[in-house]
Amino acid sequence: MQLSRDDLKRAYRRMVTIRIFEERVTKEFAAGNIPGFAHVYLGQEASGVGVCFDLTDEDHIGSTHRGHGHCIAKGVDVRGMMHEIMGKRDGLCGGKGGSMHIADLSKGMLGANAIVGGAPPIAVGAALTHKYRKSGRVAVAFTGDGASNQGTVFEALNMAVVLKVPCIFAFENNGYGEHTAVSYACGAPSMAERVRGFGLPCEVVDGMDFFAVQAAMKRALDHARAGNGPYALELQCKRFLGHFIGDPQAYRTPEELAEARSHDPIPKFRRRVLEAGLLDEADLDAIDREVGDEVESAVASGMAAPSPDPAKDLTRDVYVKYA
Amino acid sequence: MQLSRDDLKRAYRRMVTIRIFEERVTKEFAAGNIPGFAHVYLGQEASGVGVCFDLTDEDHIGSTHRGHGHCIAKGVDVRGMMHEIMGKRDGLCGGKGGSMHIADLSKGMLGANAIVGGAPPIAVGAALTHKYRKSGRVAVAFTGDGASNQGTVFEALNMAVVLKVPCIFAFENNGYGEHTAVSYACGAPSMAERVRGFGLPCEVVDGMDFFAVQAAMKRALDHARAGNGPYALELQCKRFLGHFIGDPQAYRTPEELAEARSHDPIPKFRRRVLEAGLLDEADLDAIDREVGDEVESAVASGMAAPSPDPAKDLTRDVYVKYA
Amino acid sequence: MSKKTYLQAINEAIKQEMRRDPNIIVLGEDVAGGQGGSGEVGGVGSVFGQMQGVYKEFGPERVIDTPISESAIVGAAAGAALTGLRPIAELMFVDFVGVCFDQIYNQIAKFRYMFGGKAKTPMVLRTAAGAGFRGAAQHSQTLHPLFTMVPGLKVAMPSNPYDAKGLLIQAIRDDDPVIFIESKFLFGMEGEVPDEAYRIPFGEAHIAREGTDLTFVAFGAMVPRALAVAAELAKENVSVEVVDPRTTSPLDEEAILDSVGKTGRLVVIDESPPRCSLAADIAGLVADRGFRSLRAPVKQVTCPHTPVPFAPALEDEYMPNPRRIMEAARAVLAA
Amino acid sequence: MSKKTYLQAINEAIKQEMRRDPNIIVLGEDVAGGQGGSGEVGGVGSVFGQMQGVYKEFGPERVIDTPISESAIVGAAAGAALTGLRPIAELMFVDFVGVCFDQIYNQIAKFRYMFGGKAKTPMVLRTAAGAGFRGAAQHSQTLHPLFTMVPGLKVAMPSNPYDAKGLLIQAIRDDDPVIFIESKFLFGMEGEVPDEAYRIPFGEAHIAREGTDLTFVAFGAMVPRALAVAAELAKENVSVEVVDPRTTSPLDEEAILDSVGKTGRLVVIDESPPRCSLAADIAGLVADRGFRSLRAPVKQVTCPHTPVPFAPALEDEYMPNPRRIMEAARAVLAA
Ligand SMILES: Cc1ncc(C[n+]2csc(CCOP(=O)(O)OP(=O)(O)O)c2C)c(N)n1
Ligand SMILES: Cc1ncc(C[n+]2csc(CCOP(=O)(O)OP(=O)(O)O)c2C)c(N)n1
Ligand SMILES: [Mg+2]
Ligand SMILES: [Mg+2]
Repeated sequence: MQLSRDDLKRAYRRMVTIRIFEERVTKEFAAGNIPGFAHVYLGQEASGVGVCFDLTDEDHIGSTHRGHGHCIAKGVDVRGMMHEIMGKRDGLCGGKGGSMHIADLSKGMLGANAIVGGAPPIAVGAALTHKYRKSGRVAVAFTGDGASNQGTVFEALNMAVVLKVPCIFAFENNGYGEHTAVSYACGAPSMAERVRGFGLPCEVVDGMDFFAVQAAMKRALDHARAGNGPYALELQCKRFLGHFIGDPQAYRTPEELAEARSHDPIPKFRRRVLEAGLLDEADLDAIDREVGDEVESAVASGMAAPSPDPAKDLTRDVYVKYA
Repeated sequence: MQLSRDDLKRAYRRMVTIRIFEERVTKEFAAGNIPGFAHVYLGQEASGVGVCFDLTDEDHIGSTHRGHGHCIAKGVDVRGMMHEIMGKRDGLCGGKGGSMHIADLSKGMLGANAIVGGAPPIAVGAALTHKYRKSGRVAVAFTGDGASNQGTVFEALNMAVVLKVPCIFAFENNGYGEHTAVSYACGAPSMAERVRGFGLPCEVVDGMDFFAVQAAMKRALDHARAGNGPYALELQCKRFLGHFIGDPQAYRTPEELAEARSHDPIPKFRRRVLEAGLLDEADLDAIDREVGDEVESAVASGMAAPSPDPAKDLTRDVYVKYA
Repeated sequence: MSKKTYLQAINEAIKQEMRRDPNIIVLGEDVAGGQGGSGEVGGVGSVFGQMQGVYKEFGPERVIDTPISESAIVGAAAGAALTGLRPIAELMFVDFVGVCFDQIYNQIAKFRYMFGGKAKTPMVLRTAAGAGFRGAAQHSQTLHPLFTMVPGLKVAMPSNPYDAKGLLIQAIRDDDPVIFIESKFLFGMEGEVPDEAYRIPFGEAHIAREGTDLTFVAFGAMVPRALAVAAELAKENVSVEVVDPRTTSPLDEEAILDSVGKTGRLVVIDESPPRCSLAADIAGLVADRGFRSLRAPVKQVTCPHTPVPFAPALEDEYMPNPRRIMEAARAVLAA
Repeated sequence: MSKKTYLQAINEAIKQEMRRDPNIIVLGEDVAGGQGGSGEVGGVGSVFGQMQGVYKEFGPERVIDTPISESAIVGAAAGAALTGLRPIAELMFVDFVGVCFDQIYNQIAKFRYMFGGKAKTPMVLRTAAGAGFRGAAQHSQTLHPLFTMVPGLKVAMPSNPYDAKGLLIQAIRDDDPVIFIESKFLFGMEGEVPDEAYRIPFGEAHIAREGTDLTFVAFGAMVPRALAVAAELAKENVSVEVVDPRTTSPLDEEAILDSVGKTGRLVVIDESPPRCSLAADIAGLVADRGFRSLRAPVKQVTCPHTPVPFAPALEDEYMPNPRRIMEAARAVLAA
């Protein structure tokens, strides 16, 4: 199915939002304006945006420690995100979650998860709700190549097949789990082959190409929504930066890093839509500018925003009601 | 390679020892002489004995809650076992372990394990010792069909492949995990196919046929000892009784239970060696009698043996030294 | 009102609540039983029978057997709860918590706080606990301190059939994740249990016996033992108050402090190893806020710092038993 | 003897022990780093640098990078230990214990007892713990009560570079499984550390400061905070004794009781949520065996019953800080 101009603009906007947001996070982190750790999604924009493109707010995603891109792809507001990442009181999670726990249930985003392999079982549960309710909706479990070796992920795969729930496993293979390559940590000939062994289809997809991801995800959605159970994608991506901001990455040669950049999904998307005459430069540049302004203003408001107040905020919201 | 008469007698003796031991456990349990739970190995004799047949005391096995058969197959003394299962002070574990924690490290038996999926990671560790020491020995992880869905088992498979350790995964598929069939609980087309997805060979073997198991295990040993890393077997077995002693098994039809019995590995072994003229009735009957006496005497001595003494035994052996 | 066992009380609570609210689903290993087998499906109803008949009444969409994958069980319940259902997950024995603990303490317990109060996770994790069945080291633990220490969880430990039903209904209707610990030792205990649904609020202790000379605080299977020793001591004209907090989190601190305020003497009876136990927790509470009323050292009757042994002779001495409770009581009374 | 950081002390202990005993191997995630990559292998040396240079000196047979599979990491160490090696396994952050807790509490901790004293499991599980780094709810926990409560484990929590080296060498040479908890907060702390190998026995407290009016018991990263408050109080002529038990299991009960016997007043400072905490454990101990010496309520300074919050303003108040310790001290002194 051909994407409309609006669709294409939306896709581009989301990818660019991730790009600009993450570049800005990197900068603000270095400047000391973002506390803690941050794992940015630079380079993987096409993957998250392609996977989430045809989802609604009623579809769910479970995310990872590298969750900013998934949030933006799912339509979460960048201002609330930036405030959260900065630890501010009006951040999406009141400043209590931060980068690794960013969530927006109103958008079907069930949270970043700082435990590697933590989210897939939870996504299976969300998919179970959809099956039980016959909602026609799905849940997506984002999982990294490193995380794919965690027992919880394998359990989730099998459980999803056994319960035949509409869960889509989006394995984002960016080549590394922290500082160890997938070729070392995954003993199987390929991640996809290992997944298929569990009894569900798994497509290998160029995760640097929005169109390839979106199309594969369409097939996944059709499969899941038709009641055929789970589906998986191995999205082959490149991690542009280190595992966390500041990782010196001596384990990757400069050549490898340069090669990774040569697959940049954003120029690739631009070239494709321009060559096909689907959008013009002006459209795209306008989006770049608008997003730039949006992120700029999120940073500015984030910097000015008040922190939570220990006296009021520290002990609230542990329980709905503790009695 | 042809098995010698002595080999065949040893194989038969071990299978019959398991059979008579477990039948006696069932009886003593019903009589109230064995406390707690007991999961007997009746019907699976060929599997455990075939897997352990070519192992030495320096090779290790990690077992399951259904561990009596593995112990006997590995050459553990039935008197010590019976005393342990009865909770007696001179049992193999001083009466502290019981049926589900029976162990004999001097025989390379690293323990039954009452946590489903508990042993495979440990077996990988024993295999790591062998690799590190270049001992030429292996470790075997016994795992049930139900247990094969536990995350720890998948992690162990991948870890064994990545570390290329001489670990042999003996998946005993007896059709059920407690009261749920493998056809329901394992979402994959087959257990073996799922295992292969991890990047190691996995043979499907008739677990009711000693000769098939022993031959497959030989191939596994050759593979592992040659430094080629782990190997797996899916041993297709039948569980003659319920999950635990006393399980009414309404979930299995009488026809299914009868069909299971028709695969009894012991008559099958007898027929095979008699028809081929490898052993004669007298040899086999003598073994039956000897084993019967051995088990009888283990029960008698177990019944008479003293219990541990709380004053002396309750708090000892938690640590080598607690300071 | 009629006599029911602890097991029946649990079963009744589940059935009544499932009739009331279609958002309740049940999942776990063999909660139905027989899936994929050649015979009957649904005839097991959990290994101790807590789910007897539940599958037959509510069917496979609401009573879901799972593979042996506890992390996926708890995670699936968590995800279902986050998205609008009210799952009751079963962890067959509490001893198995180690293979799914992350989903419990890092996930369900923390969602609400991490997400700034915007999530809720209304789920119950039911599990069976306790020694006395010769289940040995991996099938006999209690482990309630493990849950009690985790902010974000609530923990119920019913000590009798009436409480079992009322606390379970509260757990099911509660909007927070609740760990519901069933005592294997008490499944057969009988008591009066109303036929209709009722709930017992969390954080409200039950004064199982009133007294003036000495306070016993006990939980779950230890409550009947505490009551038995209290009855013994009554024969010697020692008046023991037995406080059963019923939930360990929230804990009814006031009830404990009030009782000690009256008696000045405290023995805590806790079936768990001693270190960082609930016994220590309560002793610590009283050593602070009840210090002025204390007239004697606070004694804790716990299991020893050892795994649970298999041999009956050892296990009987491992659990807090009447003799050990009596010894502690006498020591405190003598002080 | 020379000045070294806490991090260097840990690194030195590992290297020296590995030179001494070829049975020692190391395994964990990125303990070497770079495996399978296009660049350098072994340049990471654990995320906080504890294993810097270890791979380069000892190579891939002894320094083993693993997939992200913590149950398999701990299990592999357990199996290797049972069969004659002395593995040092790394759990990158203690917060990840939930995905491998079974292997810890049901397996390594119980082998010896379950097997009737016939097994030993000489392994160390090293892990980094504690708040203060804006790591939020799943990267900032302490969780030492979780290990302390488990019979069969030993638990060390060094509070300074000297202890870090000496306790780690003891842990490595110990025949029982040891959980070695490194404080993220202290990695950069400097102190005098002998160049040669030495060991600090387990279960022997260090009296970090002598005093007569009030006892502080503190662990790990809380010891420097306790000392700072003690120094403040000294200015007011209040003499505080600071007891650092160094290992939580075994616990040097006598040192704590002796100190309270002298001072009659106790504040326990524990970086963990309050319920079933080590603070409660020690308060409970003293409420029993130290009751006669107590002249004031026992105060516990802990984190609140909440997950660890991300925002710096919240996290700073979450941890036991000097202000809260001082308040508790004053309350106890006034009583
Ligand atoms: C259970 C657990 N183990 C280890 C970690 C530490 N850790 C955080 S991210 C990460 C690597 C994850 O790699 P991958 O899944 O490939 O995701 P990526 O970072 O490449 O997006 C590790 C090991 C963790 N957070 N949780
Ligand atoms: C972690 C864990 N979950 C559940 C159980 C309860 N349990 C004991 S045996 C068993 C079934 C195991 O089935 P399988 O692996 O096929 O072995 P089998 O009994 O057939 O030999 C279950 C669920 C357990 N002991 N540990
Ligand atoms: Mg990755
Ligand atoms: Mg089975």
